[in-house]
Amino acid sequence: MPKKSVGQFNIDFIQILNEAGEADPSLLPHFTEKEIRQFYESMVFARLFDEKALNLQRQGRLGTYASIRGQEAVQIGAGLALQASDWWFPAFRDIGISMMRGLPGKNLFLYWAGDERGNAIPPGQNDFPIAIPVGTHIPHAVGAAWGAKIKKDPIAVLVTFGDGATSKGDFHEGMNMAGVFSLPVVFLCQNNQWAISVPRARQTASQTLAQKAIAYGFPGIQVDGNDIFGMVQTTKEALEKARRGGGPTFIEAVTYRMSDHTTADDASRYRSPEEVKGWEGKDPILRLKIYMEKTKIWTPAFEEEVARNSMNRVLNAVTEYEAMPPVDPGEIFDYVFEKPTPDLIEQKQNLLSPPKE
Amino acid sequence: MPKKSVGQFNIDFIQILNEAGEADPSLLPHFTEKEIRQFYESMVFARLFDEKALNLQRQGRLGTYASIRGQEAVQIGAGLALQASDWWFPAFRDIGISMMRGLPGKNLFLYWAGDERGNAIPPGQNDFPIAIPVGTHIPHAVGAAWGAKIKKDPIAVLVTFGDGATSKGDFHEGMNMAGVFSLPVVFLCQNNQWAISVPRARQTASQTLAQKAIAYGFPGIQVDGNDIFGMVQTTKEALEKARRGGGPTFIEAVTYRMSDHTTADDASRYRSPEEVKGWEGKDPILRLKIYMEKTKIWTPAFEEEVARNSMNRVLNAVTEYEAMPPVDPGEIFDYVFEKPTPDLIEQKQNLLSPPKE
Amino acid sequence: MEKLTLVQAINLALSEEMERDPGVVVMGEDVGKDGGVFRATLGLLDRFGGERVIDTPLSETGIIGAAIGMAAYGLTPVAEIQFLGFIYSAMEQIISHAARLRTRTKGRYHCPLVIRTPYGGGIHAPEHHSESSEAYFYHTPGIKVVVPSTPSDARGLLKSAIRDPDPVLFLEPARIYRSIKEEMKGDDPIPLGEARIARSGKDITLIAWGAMVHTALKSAEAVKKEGIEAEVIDLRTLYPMDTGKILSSIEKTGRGIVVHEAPLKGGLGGEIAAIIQEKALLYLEAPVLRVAGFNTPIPLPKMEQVYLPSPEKITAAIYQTLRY
Amino acid sequence: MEKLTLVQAINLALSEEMERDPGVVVMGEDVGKDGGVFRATLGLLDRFGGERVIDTPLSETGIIGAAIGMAAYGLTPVAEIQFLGFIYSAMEQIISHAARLRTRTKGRYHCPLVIRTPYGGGIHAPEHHSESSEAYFYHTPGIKVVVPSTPSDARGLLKSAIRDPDPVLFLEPARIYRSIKEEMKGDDPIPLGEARIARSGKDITLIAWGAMVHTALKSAEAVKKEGIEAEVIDLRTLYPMDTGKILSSIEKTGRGIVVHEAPLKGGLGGEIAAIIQEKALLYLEAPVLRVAGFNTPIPLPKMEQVYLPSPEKITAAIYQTLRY
Ligand SMILES: Cc1ncc(C[n+]2csc(CCOP(=O)(O)OP(=O)(O)O)c2C)c(N)n1
Ligand SMILES: Cc1ncc(C[n+]2csc(CCOP(=O)(O)OP(=O)(O)O)c2C)c(N)n1
Ligand SMILES: [Mg+2]
Ligand SMILES: [Mg+2]
Repeated sequence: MPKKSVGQFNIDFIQILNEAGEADPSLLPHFTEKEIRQFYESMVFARLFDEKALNLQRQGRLGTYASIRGQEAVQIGAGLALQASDWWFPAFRDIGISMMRGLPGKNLFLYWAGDERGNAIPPGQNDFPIAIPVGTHIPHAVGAAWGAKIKKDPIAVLVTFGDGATSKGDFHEGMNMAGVFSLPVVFLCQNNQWAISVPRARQTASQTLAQKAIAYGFPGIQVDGNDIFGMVQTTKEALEKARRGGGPTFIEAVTYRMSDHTTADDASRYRSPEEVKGWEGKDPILRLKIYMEKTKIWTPAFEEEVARNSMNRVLNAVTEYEAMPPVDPGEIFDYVFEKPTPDLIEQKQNLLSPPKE
Repeated sequence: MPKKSVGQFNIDFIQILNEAGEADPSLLPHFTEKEIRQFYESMVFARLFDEKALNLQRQGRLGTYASIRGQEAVQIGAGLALQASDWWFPAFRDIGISMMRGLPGKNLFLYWAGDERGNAIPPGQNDFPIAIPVGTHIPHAVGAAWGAKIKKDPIAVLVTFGDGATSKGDFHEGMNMAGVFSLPVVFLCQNNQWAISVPRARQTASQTLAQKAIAYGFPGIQVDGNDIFGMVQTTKEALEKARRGGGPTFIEAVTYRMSDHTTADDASRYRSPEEVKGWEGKDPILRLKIYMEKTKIWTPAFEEEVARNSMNRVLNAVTEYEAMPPVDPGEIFDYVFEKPTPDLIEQKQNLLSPPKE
Repeated sequence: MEKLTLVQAINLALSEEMERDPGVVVMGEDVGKDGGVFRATLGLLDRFGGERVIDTPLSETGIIGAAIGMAAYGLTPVAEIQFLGFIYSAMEQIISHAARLRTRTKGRYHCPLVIRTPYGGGIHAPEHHSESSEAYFYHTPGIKVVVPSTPSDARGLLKSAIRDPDPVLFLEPARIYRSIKEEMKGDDPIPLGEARIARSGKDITLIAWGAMVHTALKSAEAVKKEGIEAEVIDLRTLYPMDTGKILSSIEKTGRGIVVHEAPLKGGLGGEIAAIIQEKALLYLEAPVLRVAGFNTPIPLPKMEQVYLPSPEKITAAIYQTLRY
Repeated sequence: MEKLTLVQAINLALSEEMERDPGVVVMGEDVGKDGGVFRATLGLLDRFGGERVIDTPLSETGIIGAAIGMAAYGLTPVAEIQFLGFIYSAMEQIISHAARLRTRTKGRYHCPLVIRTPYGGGIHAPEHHSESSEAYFYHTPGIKVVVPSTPSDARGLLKSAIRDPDPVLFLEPARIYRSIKEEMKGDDPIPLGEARIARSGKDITLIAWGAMVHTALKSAEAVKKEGIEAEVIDLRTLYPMDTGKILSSIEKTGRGIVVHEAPLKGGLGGEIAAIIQEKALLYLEAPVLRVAGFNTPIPLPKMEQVYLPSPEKITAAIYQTLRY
């Protein structure tokens, strides 16, 4: 056998709901009308919340903020697919999933206002705080999945990250370990085409990101990330497989960052308005609305109710956020270790009651 | 197009000279008799040198040493494929290539005796010193290739490393950059099945290592690493492609570490004698010898000459090594910076002429 | 000449050095089209092209690792790490390779690499964007560490860093990127390893670098009203350190305070105090004090000003020292 | 009870803790079948099985990163890094995550992770195998740093490290892994943060940790012949540091020398000298000296003894201090 093939691999792309709001009947799972309304409402809420955050930032009521506009289907889809007992490890552009997981909106505002209390995930919510150093949370998710496997907990772990994160060594080392130990973890890459100013094609030469899973010996799949049906379904299947002991899956969700990278960024410096415009037509909310119209699930009254409810929730979160008492400076020392070390006790004391001169 | 294939990939395996010493005529390039004799002689020399090093270590005349036994075809093949103007970035188990590149044997002994002078590559030899932190030299090779591309030097860069190294983030980040910038670099993985006590199957879940290249958008190929013809040919083609501006290639050479990991290791603790025995039949030198016998290139006189010449070279290297004057302790300070900083000058002075008491 | 901010001065130095030496290559995340997230590399892509101003993937290990290879190959890479807090994944490349290449090869190779990175607090940035971990690098043999505190120094020191044949970590105090404007004082490189007396005084020596120089100067102004003349030393280069200037100031004042943003424990304040007591114990009228960050991670913006040294904290330490 | 070497004591502590708590998991390169390259984990795989004694891929970032996730999930991973010189690629995971998880989440999560790793010179090892970079970790908020110098201490301190709810870097002086045998003194954990007086004396205080404790003791024996009584403090825990014991010794002796293998510049000697002069200046009869590695990478075996502190170097520093 002088020259022979020793490996053949294929990468699939899934799209259930296309840009025109048409669903492929051969792939469409049975979603109830109620479920579909929930998809819609959750996406609208995420968008309104996001817009509010941008607004607060402009008014100086919030610090730097990273918008999720355009990525609502990925995030709501993944959020819906997760079960409460699953664990989730977020990147920094993930408020959609955060809110599906039950994180109070106030926490999100606090965090982006530079207040660590925002990272204090409520008890019972199995989520990690946001990872700012890109991709570094991927091994954590792998470790938690490993923990679940060792403890025989029938849960799955989800980790979300961007296209940029796939270039980091942490991605590689985490993916590789997940493969070797066949861990119950789903890697969900939100390929929003940009890592700040670096376009996807400059991030890696691989045709798809999904094919990166081939390097680790487990399945990779590409999904239309603006298709809520495809997102819910693919993520759900992957999580179920993980819970069943079927090992890891890598999902590349093809989507687009409609906004600047963060409020500190100006995307017009590096990308064309045409490109952005092109993606507007692929909007995840719009296409679901068209589908709902076609299938008579959408009504103006429903839209109005969704808008009203969502806005109320958003405004409540703002109120709660702005009603937070200021942080106690002494807290700086309180969570470094379970028991503060002598030097921390001394520094805290000096801060709170400086030695009299 | 609801579900479609967006990527198909294939990984080939190449073997020209099989275990029985038979060459595949459809793949065999034209090698002259002289070339084939050189292949043989170089491999024998590498093996003798390696045996001598192990010997010296046992006698306490050398420090910890990492044997290349079993990997001669990979190393001699790669060494032959390189041109003098190419650059090479070695791992720590690479004395075969080192010697093909012209590194004096004395240097190798010095290095493994714990003397940094062994790392002082002679001027004109475009090779880096050995990388001990596994895989960390891979980005260096990528950077040198990048330098060559920027300077428009028509050279290629080779980097060699083990199967274990493929798990490190440095491998990933280096491979990815090479793909993005289409750099003239060849990644040669010596898959010798073990990373100390960790078997290949435990290192990564991917079926082949070659398929890891798919993640970076450039070709990966698997070669029988004990087949000198296949090694020479594959490496040569990849380097030529790189020199021509064709971008990177990843080569997985399937071979076996016949020895303990290093002289500090005892492989019998973790692998079976049967496994080792099985690989003895695949020996790269043996199979070339059979081929040469069959094709009448081998004669007892040739064998004797090879043995004598090689042993002389080895013994000369030992003599040169043992004749080296001791290192001057002052040198510790001489190469930290081009010009020593004041603290280094002070420390050197204190060492060489300590303040009188 | 027009007045420049610190970040503009860096931009100027980069373009001047790229002009001077075609081997100088700028690389990093978003340094090209975007001109860097702080605009330090603005305009360089247009001027010098994509082969010398390289937008890289998100890959700190890869950036530094590849830069080492480039440097050994004969180029002079100036690699940007977007924030000091993201350099840690490249520590192995820095500690085990960049800083050792010359030593390991007995001089056959060397590594003329500059790593530029914004550092320090006070910019209301998200987590991990306000680190001051200069002590890690000071402790690392084989790399120089430079921190400018004025636009002119930024330009002159960066030029020296780029011309230096060995690796240099060039820390840019993000907090004062735009807060000071200054006319450039000549366009010569400023030698590495020489501290600057930012303010003369006879009563106490304040030793600082980066943004803290300005904090120390404010405190010096404050105590001046009480007739106390504080000398302020701007170290400019942390390694090699200009201990000569530190010691002669201490010999004059008999009192010293080191100010830094990094956590107190294991910060450079300890090193400097140790050097002072070793070489000038008999001159000391009081212990050398350290005004530094707490032994905690730097908090998020809401609390960072509590954490960071302030003129008030320095002033309190001055009085404590004078009353000793 | 049978006498044990330091590495055997570590093995014992690991097995005792794994027995006590089914959540303790040992992971790293070659820790399973091979029992670790120094045999610290010998027999654990057979006894506790492959789910709790895990041979990992060659992946330091992955090992520490996954261990963080496991720890947050409720296990107690004891991760081995094969040599301290290979930990640097995991620095981001350690600095930005392990050490901050509790702070970042206001206590919602914490990270009961132990990182064990052999460190230090004197073992004739290849490049990068003889590092002493404890100062990087001392400077890092949120992680404790422990270094035993005797078999009994190794066992007792490792037990405490494993039971500690926060991350601990446990540095094992490879040079004395097998050179001392000792009967175990009870099987209780030894609290972190408490130094040990390894030898009492009234004339000068030598402060050391790890293998250097024994080097300091040798020097103390040497000067005893001249009637000099040196006190030797074995810090045992570097962070949190037992400054109380250091200061009361200095108040007694008036003289101090810190001994460490790491490069002088930016090493912990500076920190300790700074603390002493700050808190006990008026007791000091002479400057606190530092006997340390040079400001260079530690050389390969042929030269490492020139680089490392020796009894002779310490003795010379003792005389220098006494004659001050
Ligand atoms: C390790 C690291 N390097 C650099 C940065 C600065 N940075 C923040 S986000 C970002 C781009 C991330 O791109 P991607 O992963 O695609 O996520 P996206 O922003 O598109 O959601 C960069 C470079 C960082 N946070 N962490
Ligand atoms: C970063 C790093 N981690 C761990 C080690 C210790 N170590 C030395 S060689 C080795 C295994 C290397 O395996 P592989 O890459 O397959 O090379 P081989 O030894 O088989 O040639 C290990 C774990 C190291 N040198 N560097
Ligand atoms: Mg992105
Ligand atoms: Mg191997």
